[in-house]
This record gives sequence, structure tokens and C-alpha cells, in this order.
Amino acid sequence: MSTLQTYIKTQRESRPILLMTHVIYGYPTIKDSLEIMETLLREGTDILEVQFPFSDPVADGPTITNACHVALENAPTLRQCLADINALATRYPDSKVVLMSYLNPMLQFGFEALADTAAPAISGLIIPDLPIEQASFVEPLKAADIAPIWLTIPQMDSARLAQTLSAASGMLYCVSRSGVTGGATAFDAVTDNLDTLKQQTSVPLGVGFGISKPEHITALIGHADIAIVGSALLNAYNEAGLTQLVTRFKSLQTATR
Amino acid sequence: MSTLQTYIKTQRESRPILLMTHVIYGYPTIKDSLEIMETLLREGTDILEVQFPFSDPVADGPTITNACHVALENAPTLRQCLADINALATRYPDSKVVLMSYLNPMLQFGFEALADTAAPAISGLIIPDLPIEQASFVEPLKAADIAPIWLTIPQMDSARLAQTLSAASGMLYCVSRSGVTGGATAFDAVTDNLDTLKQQTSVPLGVGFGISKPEHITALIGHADIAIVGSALLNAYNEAGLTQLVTRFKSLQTATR
Amino acid sequence: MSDEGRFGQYGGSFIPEILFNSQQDLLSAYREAMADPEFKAEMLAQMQQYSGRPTPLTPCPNLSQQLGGAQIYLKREDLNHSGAHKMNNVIGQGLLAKRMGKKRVIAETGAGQHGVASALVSARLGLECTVYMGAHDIERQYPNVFWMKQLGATVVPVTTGAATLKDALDEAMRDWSSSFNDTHYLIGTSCGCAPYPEMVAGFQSIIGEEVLSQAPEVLGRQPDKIYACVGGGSNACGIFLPYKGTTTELVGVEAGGIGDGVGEHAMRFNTDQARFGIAQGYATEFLQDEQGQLLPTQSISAGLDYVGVSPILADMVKRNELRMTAARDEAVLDAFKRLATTEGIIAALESSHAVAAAIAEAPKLSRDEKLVVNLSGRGDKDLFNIASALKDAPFNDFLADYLAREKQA
Amino acid sequence: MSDEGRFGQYGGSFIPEILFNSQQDLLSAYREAMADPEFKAEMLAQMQQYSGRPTPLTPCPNLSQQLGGAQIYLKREDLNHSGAHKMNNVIGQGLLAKRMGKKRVIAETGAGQHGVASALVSARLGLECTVYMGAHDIERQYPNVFWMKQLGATVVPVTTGAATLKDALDEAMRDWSSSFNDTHYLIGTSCGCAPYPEMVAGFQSIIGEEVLSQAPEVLGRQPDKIYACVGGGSNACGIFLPYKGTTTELVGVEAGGIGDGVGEHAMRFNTDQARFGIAQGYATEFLQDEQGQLLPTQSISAGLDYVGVSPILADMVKRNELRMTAARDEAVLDAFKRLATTEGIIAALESSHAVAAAIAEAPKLSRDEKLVVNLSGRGDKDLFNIASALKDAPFNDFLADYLAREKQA
Ligand SMILES: Cc1ncc(COP(=O)(O)O)c(C=O)c1O
Ligand SMILES: Cc1ncc(COP(=O)(O)O)c(C=O)c1O
Repeated sequence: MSTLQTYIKTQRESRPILLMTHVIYGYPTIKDSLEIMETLLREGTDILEVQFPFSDPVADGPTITNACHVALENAPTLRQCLADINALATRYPDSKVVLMSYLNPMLQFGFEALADTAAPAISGLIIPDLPIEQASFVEPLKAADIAPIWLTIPQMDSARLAQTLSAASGMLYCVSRSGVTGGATAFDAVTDNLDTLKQQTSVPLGVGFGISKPEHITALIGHADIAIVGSALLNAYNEAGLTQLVTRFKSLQTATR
Repeated sequence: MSTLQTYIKTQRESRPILLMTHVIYGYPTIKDSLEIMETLLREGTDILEVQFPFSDPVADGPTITNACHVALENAPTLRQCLADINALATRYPDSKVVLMSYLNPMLQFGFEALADTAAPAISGLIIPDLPIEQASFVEPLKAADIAPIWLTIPQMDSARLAQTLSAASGMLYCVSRSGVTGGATAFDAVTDNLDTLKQQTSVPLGVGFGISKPEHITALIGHADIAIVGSALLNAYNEAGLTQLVTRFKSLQTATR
Repeated sequence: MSDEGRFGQYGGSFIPEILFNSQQDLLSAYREAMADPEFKAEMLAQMQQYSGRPTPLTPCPNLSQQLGGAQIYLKREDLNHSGAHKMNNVIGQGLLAKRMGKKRVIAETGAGQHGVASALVSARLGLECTVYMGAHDIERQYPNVFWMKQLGATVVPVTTGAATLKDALDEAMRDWSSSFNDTHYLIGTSCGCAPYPEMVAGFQSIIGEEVLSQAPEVLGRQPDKIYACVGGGSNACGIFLPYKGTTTELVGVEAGGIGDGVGEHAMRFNTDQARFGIAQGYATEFLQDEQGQLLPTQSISAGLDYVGVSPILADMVKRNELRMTAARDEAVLDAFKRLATTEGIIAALESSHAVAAAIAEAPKLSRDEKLVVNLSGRGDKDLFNIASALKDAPFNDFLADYLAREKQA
Repeated sequence: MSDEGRFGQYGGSFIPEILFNSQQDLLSAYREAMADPEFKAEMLAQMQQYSGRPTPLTPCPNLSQQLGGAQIYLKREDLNHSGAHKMNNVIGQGLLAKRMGKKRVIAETGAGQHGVASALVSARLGLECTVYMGAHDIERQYPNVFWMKQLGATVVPVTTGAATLKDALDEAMRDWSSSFNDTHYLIGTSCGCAPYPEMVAGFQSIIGEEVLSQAPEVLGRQPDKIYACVGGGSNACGIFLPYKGTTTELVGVEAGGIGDGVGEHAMRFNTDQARFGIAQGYATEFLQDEQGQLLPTQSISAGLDYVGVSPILADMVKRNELRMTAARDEAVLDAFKRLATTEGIIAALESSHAVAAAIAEAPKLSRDEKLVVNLSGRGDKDLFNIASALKDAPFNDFLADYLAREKQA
């Protein structure tokens, strides 16, 4: 079992659900983004999802897309990003960090190099434009105990779902609805689907897309293992900076205790 | 023989060449144009050519065309034009007046009506867009002793020339070169052509297009019967008014004495 | 046409004597060329290889269904090279000019469509090209002037009169009076002295001939009615003439402008402001005042904004072979929008007159009836006019921004 | 294409999981449609009746003679309805969308050509149409936006990133991620996830198929070389693919822009700024920095200003089936002017790249050789760009006068 999966299973023994929070490396500056990450780790986020920005983030909505473009003006490099995360992660051993990006920046860096550089700070990798057929791309990560985090969607046909589940380790990223990040979601409709999924796999289920209130998280308890919060925290930060982000984080966190 | 032709023949007995001068009815105003006409008659122009303006004077160059458009803004009517000429002509019985216009204004007025109204003040009519084949249009004028003045050009083929000469009465309007009114002409080249023409007809020859200096007229003596001056006087008028027109007229007139 | 180029009481040749020889040369050259299978073959080859003929006949199922009456089809002259039927004529006359050994052509143009077409074909055939265009028209239609310049043509602004098409025509004729030795006057519509009306109509007749042969396949039979807008009348002659004497009703559509008053429209029929006249080289129905002065005209489409009309059409009207109607600016804009949104075709404002008439009449006809509308040109050229008519504010912002950038550069 | 939509190492499908089902539906719908003779017949009928195909093959005797080398012929895609080859593709995909029961299409557009083509075909087929366009592109290419609006399409400004084509593409994909149930994503070039590259190239192959059948008559035989400009690569695929495996040399022409520096051009070949990458749904040669971020591009022609390229072409280059070259802005303007003045054809600036390459190479070839250049579109649309590039002062005066009149009205 991957370190990530073990971590989630262990945490879940004492907690109804975990919280995974999303930060964009380099937004609004590299320094600021590291400060946001550290704050979230300090406040006890279970899993920190660091997005390495890409120029063409097709699976992201306007908030994250715009932030990525701002981040890119600070010329982030993946090497420095990994080094920065490494420095940070060692200071917060109680949390886990997963990397999220698009295929091309990873490809250009090389998955072998990524395996070498990202471990042990990084324990999982999300690439929304990498389909399951192309799983061989992330093969090199296994040896470094970096779990590829595959996405599932409600409408997935059974063969494809089976293929995804058999490749899954660490956690699954269950997309709650169609569309990109940042919109609203009807959570009730989601839970049925999660329950079916839970019967088919022991890999922990993370649910993303549209979680912005404690009620959303409460609704997921018993159905999912991890609530993933992305745009909501970014919006809070954009509205009134780090303080607002912390307030929002804390209010979400109470729903996970 | 038409009155016009008789007049020319008679005058020519004592003069090497006659002068025909051109005025646009209504330019710059109707009153002014009548004043110009009267001045020229008083100064002894042999033939006064009055152009009734038409909106689309395709045979005229820029100076006359522009003047016609100005004249049209004064809303001239052919009926009034003929009445005005009539009033004027009776006071200057030593000169002859010919009318020049385009086909359409004449057509709309009607050639029967024209015959009734124009005689006896008008003794000739020039219509540059009426081809010889269409001579029947001007048939009604004959009875009123208004001579249709046909145009000849240097390149006219013999059959067409013969047709024109046989229809001619009053005078012929010999176009000295290609192009429209108002440009420059090489007069030497013209005289040969006039001499050939003279051998074929007893109808007096008028030469137009490009006469602006006494030398031009002198060069025509012995070859033509009438020197026709159009744009040159108009230009003089446009430069410095009636005085300048009179000066220009007088200098041209000396060449005809 | 009679030997003198007469069509009933209309047509003929009323030009300054100086042009007589050139006109006669042209007449015989045209007759010779049309009797020469090689000339015709070359003309067809250019029409095909250069201009993309045949143009299709497009069914308009959505528009027809929406109107709930007759079935509408479009003859797509907008797909010609240069975007209008004007190309057919300039190919014909351009080749004729070369055959006559001319080195240069002159053309008059109103909105600039015929000017651009003339400049195109002159470049193609290696002829010099001078285009006369009213100074006023140049100001308003500069994009076409720009293209003419790019094509190597000389554009001469005409400042006489109202400085529009009629004056440009006069000025071109003046040029021709002194340049006929090496110059062909390439008239853009089936007006002017003989043989122009017949010749232009002849070159344009490819339109109707194609419809004749396409209709059985596309419509299942020949159309009940054919609509064409009428400026000078060349696209109308082109599609109508091959249908003369058939049972197909022919309908010409004039520019109704903004009203029926003097100077508010360009209708040469169904108004007492027009009557028989002779000017600009030929006899036809002219809009004119009591003195026989030609009247100003007005239309949302520059190409229909003309004071005379083809003598061929005037004669057909007299003989009841052709029905004339008109469409006002407002109905024209509606038709433009309707065709765009229902069939995805951006028609020239000229052509939109014909569409407007079909839209007005189709609902009263049965679903079995079939109408062909001659879509004489495309509407891209009308960008400025349409944006202005629709008061499109972002377009003005775009222009202002463009100008600001240009000033900086 | 392999089953996965691979062309060698290029192509494939790298899209968010949420789009997987729609992509699979599209794939099978496309395969089914192409196996259905009725679909193909309807497609050909629209291409003919609506868009005016076949487009001609035009000999360029003057240009060829002036260059003194190979004989040049043009495949006239500019004569398509909408003025470019883009129409072939939107007809195909539009009909496919209807067949799949979709009510709406979305499209991305750069200069707006594909947007207009999509809006046209949507109006024609009764589909709703939303076009994503970079806010920056909208500002600079507003006339096309104006036409899209007239056609009833909704134009959505994209403000993310550089607010140009690449970003519009991303945004369209985002829309599709939530709208796929009733919406077809109508990609405008042979890029993107499978089956788009194959599908668009397939719909465009009518171009090369026509050349194959026209060449014997017009050229006397098949051409020695074919030139096509390469933006996304659809017009190039369209004319090249039917010639794969023949002795005809295929030459792609990229936008050389103003220089070889980063961001100064849009060359995805013959530069070390481009290499294998995977983005926007597919694998190809992308202009990218060391971090794998896609690079900005630049070209006088908006249609070639794209960071990726058809995987089909990338693979052909790898296999030496296709030679890639480039033309810089300056040479492109020269080629534009030369074609206009020698042959009377106003080419799109995109297409002028292909013309520029042929002009550069023809003089070195013998008079017996024959080149076909794919004239992908017409240049009317480039009025503002060309007037700006040529610093035509009267055009600016015209605009200023127009604006002054509008303000008064
Ligand atoms: C598209 C279009 N249609 C029609 C016309 C009117 O001319 P005609 O009546 O000769 O066909 C014009 C003239 O410019 C035109 O551009
Ligand atoms: C006329 C024209 N040619 C070429 C292109 C480039 O596209 P592609 O490479 O897909 O043919 C465009 C794109 O807008 C275009 O408008």
C-alpha cells in the first residue's frame, strides 16, 4: 500500500473525513504561495495539493486558470517547486503533500526525474489530462512511492471504471459533476455514486469540484474519505488575503473533526 | 439656305473669319449669364452660343461641366431661357444666337415646342449627343428655320461624312481633335482636314475645341469660317470676372478683323 | 436587339461623334468574338478556372419553412471571384479588350464593386486599369479603393456634379473620347450606348443559362418565379434573358430607399418621377425632373443607386414580360438579417432587395411553388454600411482603437 | 490513424476524464457517419449547393512567367462560401452534430474565420452556436465578431491567459466539459484529441481529391510540388493527404513572423523552441519553454498564429513525407501584392505564406515543373491588417470620417 493510502487509512480511523486543500505554486508570488502552504500545513490541513501552474489548464475554471497565468509570470520552475515543497514538508510530517499539474510540464521534466526529485515530500500526483490508457507514463513514480491519483466521474462505464480502480493507489479523485473546477454542485446526487464506488474499491475516495461550505463536507461524511477544496480557498484569499483564507479553512475544517 | 448660313456667308464677305462665343445659361446665376451674353453681343460677337445646362454633359470637359452643375442649382428652365434669349436677341439684330444643349432637355421640352418657342431668336441648334442617324429628331426645327448644327470629326469615314454633309445646313461644327471641350489642340494638323472638308461642302465650317489665343484663330483663317471659343472665355470669367472676359474676347476678336 | 441596338423604343447609341468609330469597332469586335468558338471557350475557361463557375443553386429550406409558402432557392453569384456577378462581365469585356488589341481599360464605379472587378481582371489579363469614381463615393467606400490600388489600378476621383456614380460614368466617357485608340471602356452594367446593354447582358446570361440547366436537378423542374435586384440591370438581365418566353414569371426589384419622394429612392418604374429619356449614351426610363435633368437617387445599397436602367429591362416591362417591384431600406435590412440567421448566407445589400421581395411574396404562394432569387453578391463589402445602419457601437469602438494604435505606430 | 488516434508518436487523446464519453461517442459517430453513403452524399450536397464546390484550379501564367521558373497553379479555396477552406470542415462537423442529435455547437476562433464559418453553418443547419474568442482577438478582429452576431451566434470573450486563440481553445474545452450532453465541440483545425485531427483532415481532404481529379486536365498531369500554409494544419492536411505516397513533393509553410526569437514567429518545425509535447488534448510538436509552458507566437496572419500543429503533419515530417519551410511577414506581404497585381487575386495573409514559398522556390525550378499552391482563403478579411502593414493613410482618414459621421447620426 502506498504511503499516501496508509496515511489516509490511519487518519480516517479517528476522523469522519479528511480535508485536502489546494494551493497554486507561484500565486500570487512564489514567496506568498509558500506562505499560504505553510499556513495551511500549520493549521492542520490533512493533505496539501500543490498545483504546479501550466499555461493551458483545460480542466480548471476561471479562478484557478487566472491564478495560474499570474503564477507563470513569476517564472516558476518545477525543480524549485519540488525543492521548496521538500523543505516545507519535512517541517510538517503530520500532513501529506500531493502534486497536481498537467501532463506537459511533467513530461518535459521527465517522469524518471520526477520520481527522483519529488520523493519523499510528494506522495501523490494528479494529472487531469492523463487518461487511464496512458498509465504507463506514470509507471516510474511507483518505485518512488508517489501514487498516481486517477480521476473517476459518475458516468464512467464499468469496464473503464474497473481499469481505473485496478490501477488506483493512494486515493481516487472523484469528480462530482461535469464541468471544470469552481462551479456549484448538487451534493446529494453525488453520494449514491460514491457509495457504489466504495463497494468496489478499498482505495480512499476524495471528492472535489464545488466544495465551498461546511455543509458540503458534512453531506459527504460516510460516503467519501477526503473532501477536496480548491477554488473556495483561492476565492477567500483573493477577497481578503491570508486571514480570510484561514477563516474559511477553519470553518471547513470543523466539519471534518 | 438657312438664315444662319446666309448670315455667315454675308459676314464672311468682309471678314476673314467669324467668332462664335459660348455662354452657359444660368452660370454663375441667370442674371449674370444674361449680362455676359449681352456684353458679348454688345462687343460684337458674330455668333453667340448659349448652352442650356444639362446634368450629364458627357461631351464637355471639367470647366464647362462644373459650370453646368452650378447653373443647375439656379433651376433654369428651357422656356425661360428661350424667352430671355429672345428678349436679348431682338436688341442685337447684327449677331446670331445658336442654342447648345444635350438631347434629353430638348426631348423633354419637345422639338415641336422648341421650334415654336426658339424661333426666330435662335437660328441654330447644337446637340453633341445626337448622332446623324437620329436626324429625324430635329426635323421639326427646319420649318422654323433653326439649323441643326452637325459635328464632324477628322476620322469620320466617307459614307458617314457624306451623310452628315448632306444633312448639314447653317454651319458645321468641326471638332478639331479627340477628347472633350477645354484641352489643348495642335492646330496645324487640323487645317489639312478642314481644307478637304471645304472641297466637299458649301456649308460654313466652324472649328471648336481648344481655341484660347489669337494665334489659334489666325492659324484657321483661310481654312475655316468660324472660330468657336468656349472654355477659354469661361476660364477668363472664372479668373477675374466680366472685365477679364471682355479683355480675352477683345484680344481674340482682333484676329478676326 | 435591332441593328441599331434598339430594344423597342429604348437603347440605341447617343454618344459624341468622336466616339462613333470606337463604338462601331466595339460593336463589330463583339459580334465577331461571339461568333468565334475559341473566344467563347476562353471566356468560359476564365469564368470557370478564375471565377469558379458554375455557381450553385442553393435550396433555402429553413427560410421557406419559416415563411410557410413557396420554396426559395438562391442562385449564388456571391460565390464568384470578387464576390459578385460583376466578374462575369469584366471577364467577357476584358478578353474582348485584349482581342481588340487594347492596352488599357477604363471603368466607372459607384460603390466600387465594378471597379474592383475591373482591377482584378485587368491584373489577370495584363491590362492597365483606370477607374473613375465619384469623390463622394471614394470617401464612403474607401476599402474598395484600397483594393483597387493593391491590384495596381489607378483610381481617379470625380469631383463634378454630385461626385457619385452618374458623374463617374460621364467622366469615364470623357476619358474614352480622347483615349479610344488604345483604351476600352469597360462599362459595368447593361446600360450605355450599343453594344453595351446587349453585350453586358450577354456575358451575364451565363447566370440564367446555368439556372436553366441546374433547376431540373435542384428544383425538380423550372422555377415559377425569378427575382433579381435591378440597379443598372446586369444581374437581372443575366438571369432573366434565358427565361424570356418561358412560363417563369420574372420579377425585378428596385431600390425603394426611404420613401417615394424625389431623391428618396432609385425606382425607375412605378413612379411618375421617371419617364422616357435619352442620356449617358442611350434611351431608357430615367428619373428626371420636368426640365429633363437627371434626378438624384438614394438607396442603402450603392449598387442600386442609379438614375437609369437597362434598356433591355425597360423594354421587357413595356411588353409585360417583366414585373417590377421595389423594396425599401428597412425591409432590405430585415431580409439581410433573416437570410443570415436562417440560412447562414451574408448577402450584399443589393441582393437583399431581391431577397426582400421574395420574402414579401412567398407567404402568399403555395408550398408547391418554387422561387429562384439571384443572390448577386456577398455582403462582406457592406460591413461599414450595415454596422452603421444597425448602430453597432462596438464596431465604432473597434475603429477608434484601431486608429489609436495606428497613430502610435 | 491507429485506434487510439495516434500518428506515430503524435496525436492521441489527452483530455479530462469528464470528456471521455463524449469523445468516444464522437469517435464512433464519426466512423459510422463515414461508413454511411447517405451522410457522405448529404455532405457533398452541402459542399456543392451551399459552399460552391468544386473550387477551381487556376493557372497563373503571368506570375509564372515573371518568376521564370516552374508553372504555378492555385487551388482556389478562397472561393468557398465564407471565403476559406474552413467551410469544408464546418459543413462536415455541423452535419455530424445534427446526426448525433446535438442542439448546439461551440467553437474556438482566433482571427474569427472559423468562428464565422461555424456561425454560418449553424444558422444553415438550425444549431445554436457559441464561439469562444480571446478578448484581445475580439478587439483586433471585431468585423468577424460583427458577422457572427449578425448570424445569430453568441460570442464569448475569453480573458484568461494572453486572451488569444490558445486560451479560447482551452475555454471551449471547459464549456464542453459541462455541456457535452447537447453540445458538439466544433474544432476548426486538425488538432485536438482524437478523432478531431483525423476527422477535420478527412472533411478537408475534398481539397486534395479535387486537385487529383482536376490536375490532369488543367496541368496535363499531377503536380511536382504542392504548397500549403500551416496553422493548425487543416488546409495542408486537406490538400496533402490524398497525395500521400505519390511522387508529388509536399511542402508546408509556417509563419516566420518577424524573426527567429522566442515569441517572434509561429514555427513548430526547424526551430529548437519547439519539441514533442502533450497539451490541449493531443501530442504534437509544441512551441514551449524549458518548463513545458506553451510559448507565445506571432504572425502577420492571425490564422497561422498557433502554438501546436496537426499531429498528422508532425508525423509526416518525421517520416520525411513532408518538407516544412517558413515565410516571414515581409515576404508574405510581397507575395500578397505580387499575386494581386499579376493575377488579380486577393489572397488571405495565411494563404500568402504558401504563395511566398512558391515564389521563393519557383525561379530555381525548370519551366516544365508544375506547382500547386493551396489558396486557403481570400484577403478581404485582412483589410485592416494589410492597410496597417502598408501604412495606408487614406484608410485612416476614411475611418476617422466614418466615425465622425456616426457620432453626428
Ligand atoms: C452585388 C451587386 N448586386 C447588384 C448590383 C446592381 O447592378 P446590376 O443591376 O447591374 O446587376 C451591384 C452593383 O454594384 C452589386 O454590386
Ligand atoms: C485562410 C486561412 N488559411 C489558413 C488558416 C490556418 O488554418 P489551417 O492550418 O488549419 O488550415 C486559416 C485559419 O484561420 C485561415 O483562415
